[in-house]
Amino acid sequence: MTVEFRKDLFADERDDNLNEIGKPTQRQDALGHVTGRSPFFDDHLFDGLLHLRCVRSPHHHARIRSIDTSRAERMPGVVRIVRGQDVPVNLNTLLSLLDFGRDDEPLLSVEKVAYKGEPVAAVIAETERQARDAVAAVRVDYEVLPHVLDVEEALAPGAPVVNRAYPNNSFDYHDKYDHQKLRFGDVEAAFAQADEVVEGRYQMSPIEQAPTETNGAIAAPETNDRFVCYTSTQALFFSLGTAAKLLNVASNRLHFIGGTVGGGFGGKVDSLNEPMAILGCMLTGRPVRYVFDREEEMQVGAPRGAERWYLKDGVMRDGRLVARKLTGYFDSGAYTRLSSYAIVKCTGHIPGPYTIPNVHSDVFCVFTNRTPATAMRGFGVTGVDFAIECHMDKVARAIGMDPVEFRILNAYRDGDMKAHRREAKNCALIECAQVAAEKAGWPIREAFRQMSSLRDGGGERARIPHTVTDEHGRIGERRAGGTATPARPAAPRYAAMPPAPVAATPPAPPPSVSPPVAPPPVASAPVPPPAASPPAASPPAASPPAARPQPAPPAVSPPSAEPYQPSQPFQRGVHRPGAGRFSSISGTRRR
Amino acid sequence: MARKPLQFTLNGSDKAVFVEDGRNLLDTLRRGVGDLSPKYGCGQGTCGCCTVLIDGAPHLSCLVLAETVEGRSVETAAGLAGAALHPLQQAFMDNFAAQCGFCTPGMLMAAKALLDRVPSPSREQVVEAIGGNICRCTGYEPIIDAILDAAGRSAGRRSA
Amino acid sequence: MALHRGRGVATINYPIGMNLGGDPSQALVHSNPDGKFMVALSSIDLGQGMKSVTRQIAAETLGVPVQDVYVDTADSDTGPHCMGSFASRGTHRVGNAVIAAAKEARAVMLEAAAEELEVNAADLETDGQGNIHVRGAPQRSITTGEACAAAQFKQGRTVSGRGIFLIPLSDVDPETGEMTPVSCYAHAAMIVDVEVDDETGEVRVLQMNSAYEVGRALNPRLVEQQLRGGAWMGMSHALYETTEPYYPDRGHGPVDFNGYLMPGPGDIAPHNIAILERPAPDGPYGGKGPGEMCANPVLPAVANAVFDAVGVRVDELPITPEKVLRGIRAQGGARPQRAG
Amino acid sequence: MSLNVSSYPDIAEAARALARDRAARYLGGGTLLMRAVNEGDQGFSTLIRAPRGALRAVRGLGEQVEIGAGVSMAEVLEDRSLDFLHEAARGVGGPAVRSMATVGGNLFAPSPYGDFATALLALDATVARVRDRGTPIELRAFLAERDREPRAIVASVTVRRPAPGTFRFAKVSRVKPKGVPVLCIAAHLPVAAGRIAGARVAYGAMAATPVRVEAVERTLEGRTLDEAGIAAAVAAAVDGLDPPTDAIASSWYRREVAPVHLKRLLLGRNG
Repeated sequence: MTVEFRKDLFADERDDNLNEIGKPTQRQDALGHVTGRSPFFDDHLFDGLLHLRCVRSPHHHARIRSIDTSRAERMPGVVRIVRGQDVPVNLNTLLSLLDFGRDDEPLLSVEKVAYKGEPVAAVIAETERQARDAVAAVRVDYEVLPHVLDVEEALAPGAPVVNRAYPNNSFDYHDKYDHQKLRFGDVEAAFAQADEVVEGRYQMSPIEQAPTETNGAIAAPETNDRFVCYTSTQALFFSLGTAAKLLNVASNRLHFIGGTVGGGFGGKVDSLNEPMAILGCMLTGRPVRYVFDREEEMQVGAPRGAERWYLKDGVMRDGRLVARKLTGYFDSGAYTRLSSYAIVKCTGHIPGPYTIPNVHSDVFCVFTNRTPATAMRGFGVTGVDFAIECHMDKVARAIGMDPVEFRILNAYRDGDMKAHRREAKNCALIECAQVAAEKAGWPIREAFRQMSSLRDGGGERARIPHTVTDEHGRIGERRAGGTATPARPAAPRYAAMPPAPVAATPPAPPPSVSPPVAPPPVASAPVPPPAASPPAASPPAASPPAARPQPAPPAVSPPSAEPYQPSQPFQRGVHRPGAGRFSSISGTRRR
Repeated sequence: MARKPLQFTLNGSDKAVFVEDGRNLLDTLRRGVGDLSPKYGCGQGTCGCCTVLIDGAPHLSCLVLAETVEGRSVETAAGLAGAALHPLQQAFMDNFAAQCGFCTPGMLMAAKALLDRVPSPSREQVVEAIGGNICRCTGYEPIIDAILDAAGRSAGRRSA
Repeated sequence: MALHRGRGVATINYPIGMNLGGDPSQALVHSNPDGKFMVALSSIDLGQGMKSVTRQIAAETLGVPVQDVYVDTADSDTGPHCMGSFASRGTHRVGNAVIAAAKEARAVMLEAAAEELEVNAADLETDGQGNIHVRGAPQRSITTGEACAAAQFKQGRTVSGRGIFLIPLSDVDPETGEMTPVSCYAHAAMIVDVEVDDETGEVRVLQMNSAYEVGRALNPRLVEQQLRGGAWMGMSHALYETTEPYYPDRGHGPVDFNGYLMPGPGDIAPHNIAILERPAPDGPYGGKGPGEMCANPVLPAVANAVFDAVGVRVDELPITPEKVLRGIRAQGGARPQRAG
Repeated sequence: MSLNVSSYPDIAEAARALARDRAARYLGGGTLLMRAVNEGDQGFSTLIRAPRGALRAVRGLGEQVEIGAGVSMAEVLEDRSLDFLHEAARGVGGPAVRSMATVGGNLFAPSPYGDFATALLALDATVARVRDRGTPIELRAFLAERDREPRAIVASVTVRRPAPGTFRFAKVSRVKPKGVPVLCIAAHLPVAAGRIAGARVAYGAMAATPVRVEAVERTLEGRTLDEAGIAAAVAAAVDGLDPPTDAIASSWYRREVAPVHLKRLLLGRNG
């Protein structure tokens, strides 16, 4: 067990003589931790504290015919039964704070349940035991519905509809597609010219964040008609805004206190406990505690969702990756939570830390009848990195190249163009590979020990290849600065769209021309840079940003009655004008 | 609901409290007498966050029926420090063995149970002693180092 | 029975912060009349060290000793808005907000000192030990406490500052995926050695050798905590963890820490870490955020090491003994990929 | 159902009270029952307590040793006369669980738990229940009816004291040092004139309760502990068994590796 600081690397980019930065200062919270006095949310005592427990679905998918709470209401210690009808705004999606996606999830379900463990009612009682006893006495009459648990089955025609807000069991991207696209160059042409093409399928399992402290909140009436909420949240204003929206109260009537949390790892963003505890507090006028037990934390609390990946790489015998194509399915479970955003982050990460001239990906956010997925350490990236790095190993072996040298050869460098069309800066992958190999005694050849993130990037590698058009030539239209009007005139998001170094208007060179598959030249790699590229008709890659055309907003697609077809333009997206970002922070209904 | 009076010693001082039937020791310590240092991590006996010493032996307070500690001595992390920190507490700080800090009180008590019995444990004995305590942050290594470090300091003190 | 050793590598990068931007964080800094500072945040410390790293950032920027600063996290009445502690955004986003707030407070403190010393504030500098003196003339000096007291009681100035850090929200092109994701990336390379039992499929991690590039290590011990614990979690994800052992079948899901498997203190492997620091141009003092990326390279590195050991590709996580054993059976025995 | 706790002056009265009330459970070490209480188990409404003192004795009876049901795993580990059971006792939880978990309680532990009961099974244990005034029954019979009649109070367990080196125990678990078993194996292998005579082999986590595996025992009879001698036993390792699938391992995996671990145990190559 050793830790060494390689101060010799990138030394000229650092001033190592600061007063406090870089010092091994003791943690501000260490003394509280070792004396057991750090104030976690549950370390606040209230007289007359009530305890809330939820009645949960035993089925993957079912319609709620009726809920009989009469016996539970009469049980000792029971103060209040809470139903979906008691929730002022009983429909939300976590990312409505970013105006991302449609409200699709109730706090307490009223009509149907879409996963095992979904809450349909809550009991508030004097003791936790009494709450558990009363929960056991609630009778729910369910009509069991067919369910779907596999992402690809969920996308097949005729699959049960999991989430009514998304009738195809897939999130709508840009109100237009049922997946997020990434298109860079022409992977098919590159595969045709590659020496080897390697394919693979990868499956990431659902993973529990498993903080030792479970999710929970305690809410209590405060003076001046306000409510204080002690919470385990990882995102105080996220939870405050979500509670304000669901409960339809002004945000400044809520006083959230947290900040000392027993681990989160992404599992404490969903803000399920806070609104429920505050609602209980509103309904009873007393302090209410709503804490997941460990079983709830593991099976009802949202995990990192499963992901399925299909990868296809084209590679030359000298080790240069020339194309990478990915299709990904994120298992979002029954509701959206954060998977939809994870996919955008994932798309910005593809194809991993490598410079590949042709990249193509379609990533789907799929709804299935399982526990909704949420964030976890490595959000949106852990799964695809597992797929990419296992695949890198297979590709290296397929061409008989050392896996470390293979990675160094293809690593992105300062000045390279990434698939999302932004220049790579501040790179350090090559140096990490070199140092790790050195530590492990993994021999790599001198040429690869000499490579650097700071050298041999940019130039040809900074070029944006001509990108093949999708169905209906949509990209071509856009490049032509077409006449399409914004799909979302009111949306402020396009205003933030920076000048984009996208390929310019001229028609594509014929597929026979080499540029689409031009591999990234690497000075120390035994390959000459591709001759005579870019061709006359190719994009003015090096032109200054000012010269680059603004992309027009996406075209509005004509409605279509076609049945569901993956990677066909998505026709059923609903446009919701006037939804201001962060509007839910004010706690007012957005629609 | 039936309630029973309960008297026991907590970190050396007498406590008297009423507990309802079925109440476990963890709840009684936290909500009954206000010692918040033992933590609820599972209520199943699988995480160790609620570890306390009863008559010197490590117990999971979530699995102890409160009334069974009548007249007995209970020690928690809140009672570890006197005028100065306990060597274990100091070693946990010096070795950066706490991150979120939620498992720390239970870890400290599991470690104290070991050092009270085996002042100079082997690494294997330390691993065994914290085998029932889950830590999600540290990867355990700094905790093991801290306990061995604390044992070393105590040994130093004894020989001095 | 035979034990086979194998070695696998993975290299990764990791985007810092919510990747489309639009995720602001604010900070407020103010001093007591004796020059002791408070930083008010609504950001969360989940163990990653938010309170501690922002404390060092504030002290560095203010030019005072770290013990003159305390950070209060997460009271919505006093801490200004922050998106939260996720997506490795804490150090980067909140750190930058704290720098902005601390700069503003420092400027007022120096103006107050300048008035007391009857010099131009631009000629003053701090020594980081609680003193403010005229550049080049250390004897013309005033303590930060005296300066803040003068500001409060004589000059009627508030030694305080407000800070916000916001990367504007980026659009995403529906067709090409063109976007402006994040402003900086952390990097890592991981080499894992394993031993595989070809009769039981059991995999034991023997050692990990890694290099992590974290921008600037603002506090080396906190960085070490993240990397050590994170790599352990990566090993756990690779070999043990799942809420659905027979996914997509929902059956047999664990409900406690006995059924939800994670490596115990008896399963940990030596991990030799090298930390590289290439400062992020827009990071606080170059800091990035090591918290999330540290687990990622371990998963594929373990999978690749298992293949190297016995020639079995387990492309579905977690890599359980059962999956390894089924693979060995399917190919009629272990097929070590390297001699020895 | 709200919960009541009734305390009785002695174990016999507690047993009578338990027999009277189907909704009552006897509280021993608490590691199983208190978890059920915490989780709001609606299957019982009364906890019955009695002083454990009478149940905490360990008495040597010549070839046999009687262990009180109230003896904790920690107490087993501190008792040199029970050294042959130390490895099995160490397999139960962590130190905190071991200072609570009792010998009697382990007999009720559902699969995959019950390492200690597995060891007892291979030692021809008999179980004395309070209510039958100490008339012991075989542990196998006790386990067979356990889940139908969970309300017995066990007074003590009596086992053969194995000759030095004739008792072996192996626990296979994924998490160390504390882990739920994929399976565990206990083997008592008395040797007469260099040949195994009266072999006893039991598995834990290979069925709903710990089980003896006669097929293995028969094939070991009269054999020697070497590759050739144990081949037939290994071949019969899982005859007639249908192991459970749970979060730890699948039935398939348990069947596949049981013979491997049995072989290693018999050849002394485990751990």
